[in-house]
Amino acid sequence: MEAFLPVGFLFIFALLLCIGLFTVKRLLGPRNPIASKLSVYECGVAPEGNARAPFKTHFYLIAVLFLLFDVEAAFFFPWALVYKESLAQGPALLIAMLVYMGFLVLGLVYIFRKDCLRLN
Amino acid sequence: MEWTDLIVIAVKTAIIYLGMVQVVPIMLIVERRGAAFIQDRPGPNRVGPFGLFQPIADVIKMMMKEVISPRQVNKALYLLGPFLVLLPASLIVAALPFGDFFTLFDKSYMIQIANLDVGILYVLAIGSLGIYGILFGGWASNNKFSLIGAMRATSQIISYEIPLGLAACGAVLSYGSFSLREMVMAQEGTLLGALPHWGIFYQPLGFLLFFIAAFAETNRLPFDLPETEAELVAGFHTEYGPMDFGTFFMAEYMNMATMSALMVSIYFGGWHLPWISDATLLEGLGSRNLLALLQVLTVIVKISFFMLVFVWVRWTIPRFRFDQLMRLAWKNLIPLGLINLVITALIFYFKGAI
Amino acid sequence: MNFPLSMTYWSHFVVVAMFALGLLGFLLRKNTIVVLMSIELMLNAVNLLLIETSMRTHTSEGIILVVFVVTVAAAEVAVGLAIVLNLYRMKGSVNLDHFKSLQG
Amino acid sequence: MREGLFIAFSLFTIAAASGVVLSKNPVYSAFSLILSFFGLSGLYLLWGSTFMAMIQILIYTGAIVVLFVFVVMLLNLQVIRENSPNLLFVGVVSATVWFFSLIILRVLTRAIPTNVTEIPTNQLRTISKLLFTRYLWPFEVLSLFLLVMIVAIFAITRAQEISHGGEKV
Repeated sequence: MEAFLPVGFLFIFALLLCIGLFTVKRLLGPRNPIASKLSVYECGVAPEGNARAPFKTHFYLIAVLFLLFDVEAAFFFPWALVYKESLAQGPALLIAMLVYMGFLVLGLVYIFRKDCLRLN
Repeated sequence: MEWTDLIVIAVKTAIIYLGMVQVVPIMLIVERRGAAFIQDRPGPNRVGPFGLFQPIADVIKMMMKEVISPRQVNKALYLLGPFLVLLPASLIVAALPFGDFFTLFDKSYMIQIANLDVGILYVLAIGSLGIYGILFGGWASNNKFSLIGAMRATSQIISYEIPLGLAACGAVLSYGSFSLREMVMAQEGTLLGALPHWGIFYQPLGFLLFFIAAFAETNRLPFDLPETEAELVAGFHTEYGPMDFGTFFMAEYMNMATMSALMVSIYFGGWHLPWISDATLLEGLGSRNLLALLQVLTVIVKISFFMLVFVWVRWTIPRFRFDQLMRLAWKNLIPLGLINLVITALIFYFKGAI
Repeated sequence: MNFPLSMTYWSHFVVVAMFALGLLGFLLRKNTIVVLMSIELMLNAVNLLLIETSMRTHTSEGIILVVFVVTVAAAEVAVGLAIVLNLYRMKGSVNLDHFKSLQG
Repeated sequence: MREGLFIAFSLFTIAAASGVVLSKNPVYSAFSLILSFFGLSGLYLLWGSTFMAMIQILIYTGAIVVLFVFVVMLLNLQVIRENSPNLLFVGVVSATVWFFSLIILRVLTRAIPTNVTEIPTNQLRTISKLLFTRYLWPFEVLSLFLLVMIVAIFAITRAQEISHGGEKV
């Protein structure tokens, strides 16, 4: 845990940089706002509708798949860490991971067969 | 830990961090001149000799331009957005190794901000936080282009995070450690008498995956879908002013630099010169600190090479379409990542059996 | 590296306070998405307790349990939010007041 | 130093957690959730569990909250008017009873913490080995569970698609 102490220093420096950038923006940039400058930018055309409107859920499917695969991929890391050391005790870890990966591949195949991401 | 140690560590952290920030002005001129070279035109050459002072002019211009924050935005998150991208990009620097040791007042300090035992997990975890700045910034702008750009950027980055993780996992498998420092240390000397003992010869497929995913993670062409200027104006930073744009820009270049440094540490031997071991070098040079300097120079040269590749690819390859991008990630890269893992595991198993 | 006793003691206050906040949010809020977030808060309070106990008593069971809890939480959120999206399609709202058609 | 950091992270976590509950706008709730998970991972670090701190950021902050933010932004609702809280009486009473009963219990049993010794150094490898030896069976079931979840989620979204006349999602 002591190893993370310099990360704290780095965080402070990064924060200082951010504050510096913010103050530079505040102090140096001129401001003379007029109504059309402050309106929504839609290529010079008058904005149509509100940006706060619901839209299609395609992105949700990508995020769900990412979540589930990220969780599965996160479990590869502890496995990869001890795999080489465990080889002396036989192929138990290899088989364990092949079974685990088998389910993962089944999930992928399901996604492709049902064309859930509309890739085709 | 004594207070002198703390001061040395703080100064070391500041120097390494400032060094990484210097990437931004250097890349400003390199990218513009590189683009000009590839497109066979002179490029910026008026400010200073060969246009070398161009970055200074660019930065001054950015600072002196008018600050506009439109009326419809959600103020707090709108102002926070760029910094939420810059902070994670800065924090990743902590885990990157730039050299072995240097000695000061008869004590040795490593040329790395923090030697974390969870190094590569730390990099992936902090790297995944970068999307929040884009998401919240894009949402707070309250503009349709911004929101769609933010959604696209996030979908792209999270989709390519999985191949990145799988490629990194292959590297963990062959080094047996999470620590980037230990990974670099394992790459000393020669392999089979002729090749440098580098990770790329153990994980060629893993490197390819990592390389492609690195481009997507940094939103660089051919994967700059978030800001397709023909479709989405400027993507998630449509409503942002000059300095905020500069902050996003800075984060992008720092991400490029950290990705390059990661590739160097995992696949290209980090601070090691090819074929030569550190002990031989130390004998030749005679001084620990000279060796440290040489190691830092080696890392910088290797990182610069990858930065040049980033520029080269950007001005050479055209942009993907969104569905092509998704298909590449889910249909090609993720299965390839799994295959890479299985092959690596099988090779270790059979090598162990013989 | 020793654990100060006071830290163990006060850490339990943090756990209880966080769980209470989660409970409060779960029962008071009407936005279904925020209700799901409150469930996450409660899960995390328990995770903190498990990790603290496990690190203090030198056992790994607590941490392994947390690993499983995190996975199940991920799946729970994924399915929960899919259901919320569906409800939104049907009722045009995520307000809990509008989901009373099963009430007797 | 350690105690100071502990107090800072605890207060930060609790403040962020109350932000989740109290914010009117779900986007701010999600943002507070990120902050509170960050504070929690700091607490895990203080306890010495670097691995769990990283998993917390990688999975919770980096993936689960993304899902929340995505849904909030996709639905992009105007802020719901929550004039009256949902279950005001039950909520306040149960949360208060829960909080004070446990706090009183904890104060009464103050003497309990024991075994205050060194943290094992190689915790990463210990956990990894346990996960693939003693807890191998639950681990494999976990992957089957995630597979079922993938199928379930697509069944849910597909059912909705069919009920809407095969509308392209």
